[in-house]
Amino acid sequence: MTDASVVLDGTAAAAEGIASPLARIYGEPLAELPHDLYIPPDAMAVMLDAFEGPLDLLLYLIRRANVNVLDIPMAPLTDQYLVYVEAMRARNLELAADYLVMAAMLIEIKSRMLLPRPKAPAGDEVEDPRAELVRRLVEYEQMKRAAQGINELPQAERDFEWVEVWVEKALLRRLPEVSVADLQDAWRGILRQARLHTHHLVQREELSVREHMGVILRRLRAAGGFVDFVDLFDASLGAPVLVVHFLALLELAREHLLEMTQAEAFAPIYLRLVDAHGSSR
Amino acid sequence: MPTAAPDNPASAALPASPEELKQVLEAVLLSAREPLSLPELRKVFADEVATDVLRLLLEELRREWQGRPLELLPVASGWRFRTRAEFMPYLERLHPEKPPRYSRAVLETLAIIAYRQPVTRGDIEDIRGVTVATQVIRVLEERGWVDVVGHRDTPGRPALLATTRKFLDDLGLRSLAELPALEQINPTLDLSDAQRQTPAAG
Amino acid sequence: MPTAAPDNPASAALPASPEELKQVLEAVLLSAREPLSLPELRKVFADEVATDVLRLLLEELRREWQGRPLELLPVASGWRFRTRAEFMPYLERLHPEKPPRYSRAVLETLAIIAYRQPVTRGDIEDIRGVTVATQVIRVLEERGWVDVVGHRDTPGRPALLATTRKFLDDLGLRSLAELPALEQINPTLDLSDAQRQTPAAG
Repeated sequence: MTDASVVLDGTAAAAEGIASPLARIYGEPLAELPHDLYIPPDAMAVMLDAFEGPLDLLLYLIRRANVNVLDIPMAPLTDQYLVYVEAMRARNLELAADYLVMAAMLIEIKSRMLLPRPKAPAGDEVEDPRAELVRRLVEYEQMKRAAQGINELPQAERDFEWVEVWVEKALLRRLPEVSVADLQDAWRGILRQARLHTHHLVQREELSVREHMGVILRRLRAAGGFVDFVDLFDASLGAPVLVVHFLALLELAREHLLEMTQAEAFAPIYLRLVDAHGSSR
Repeated sequence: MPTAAPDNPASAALPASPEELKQVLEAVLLSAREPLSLPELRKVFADEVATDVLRLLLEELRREWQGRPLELLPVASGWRFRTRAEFMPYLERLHPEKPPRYSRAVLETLAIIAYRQPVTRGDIEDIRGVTVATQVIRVLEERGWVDVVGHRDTPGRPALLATTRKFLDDLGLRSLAELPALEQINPTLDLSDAQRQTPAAG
Repeated sequence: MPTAAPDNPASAALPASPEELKQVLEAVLLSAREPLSLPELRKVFADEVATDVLRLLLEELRREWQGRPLELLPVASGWRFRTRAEFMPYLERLHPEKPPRYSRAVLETLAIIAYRQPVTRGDIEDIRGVTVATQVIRVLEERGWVDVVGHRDTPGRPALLATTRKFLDDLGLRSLAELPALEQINPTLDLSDAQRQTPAAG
């Protein structure tokens, strides 16, 4: 392929003021500039600014001319590229060094294409001077499209919101847990501090009695502070419970927490809360 | 732009049916970080739905969510969904916080009431050797572990405190007799053990 | 415990029926601040529900929410509810500030990191053919989509960048394998297609 046989578009020729035909595309002469080639000066500035770099610009030029990326016509491509770069410079766009580096690379490839190819040792393929450029263009284009693909995925905050319903922590009242061992530890602490080891040992039986003391007091309160002695005992609970219950009753009387009264012998015995009695005073 | 949703919020058509309006309300309320006021909710529909209609729809939505894991509530600054209380323990498992502990004063007071009941506050103070703050006893009463079972017939008629059925239930005891007998506690505690019981533990 | 709301997490009973299990899942997933993984969800049930059962229930829940304003979906770090895209225009009315829309530079950098990770800034510059502004990478780091996973053992020890789990979550992906497949680049494209690719469209 000769460079002259394929022209990317008419811009290069137009810029260089070359006479008709304006351009040839795959050998066909092009008499007029295609409509899409006229770019108003302001739009040109915006457009040049929109390129993401020299590879992006090159891809644009190649794709627009519909040429094979694997067989790039280097001369027209280089010429056009330089026209765009010159336009950028003319419009005082801040021209990244990257564009100039690419320009140098294009010119180098173009000149290598013009030189006779060095003879390759038998059987070896000579590498095309454009190979590296093509590899980069293809990879960049792939990534450019991948970026579009990613942008099309539904994206948090842009296309949807995560759901996070309000949780009112105060609704959960966390209460301390207490184990029997905690109570035992607490009691040990009391003992150590007060040095009451010998005085405050409580017997297992006594504890049952103390529980029943509470039961009887609650019962009396519920009944308005006054209860018939026999109503206090439920025979179905068995003798051991009845005994403990009775001991609790005696203990309450001894501690002056209740009074037992009997009007006469064999008359019903009544139990009365001392504080109920007190309050009636 | 290839997204399904229109780019411009202004282009969101007003939903036609009450069902669609409710769906939008649901989406907005479920994803809001803050309660949404009625004016804010009107904004969602470009002010084209009357406040009365919104209020009606919100009440309907609220009823529809009854029996479900969230509840829709009107609060001071607007409407918001909230996770129902009964699901809190499950949420809690995801981010367990250190369980709170009762102070040493509370634990010792509870131990004295448990082992020496019925006792007055004065009895507890005698045993502990320090004044017992009202707060300490209130904590135990509010927990439902301790209540007043009577009054001692002494000057001031002090209240007699005892442990309750709930106390036994919560500690997994059938009766007070199942509390560890105190005679099993070695009165001559060795030093290392005593140190473990220092106030730092309280 | 007689209270409606158990006092302590330990006392939350294991729900008996699949319906109750799903209610708990719903409550937990709707109120979670991030996607919940299967091990986390198992923790919610004190590890007493098998992973297979959970997976089944999650799929059921997902189906039950079809046609409603939210969707339940599995992403990289677990399961989470999100609003459906069609409701976004309404949500946007409440938040007039524009959601992030990224420049081509940011998107191309993101694509290169996503598809070629781990890469250095130099690698990205080689592929794009331009210098990559620090700002571009910072935008991605601040969004939590990209972070430094190491350093290449070459002069200057450049940072190696990779995408994060949040990147996958925010794009509704379970793994990098779910990213759109890279297109095979046709050597020649027809002109109409080429025009669609002009920078003016970007």
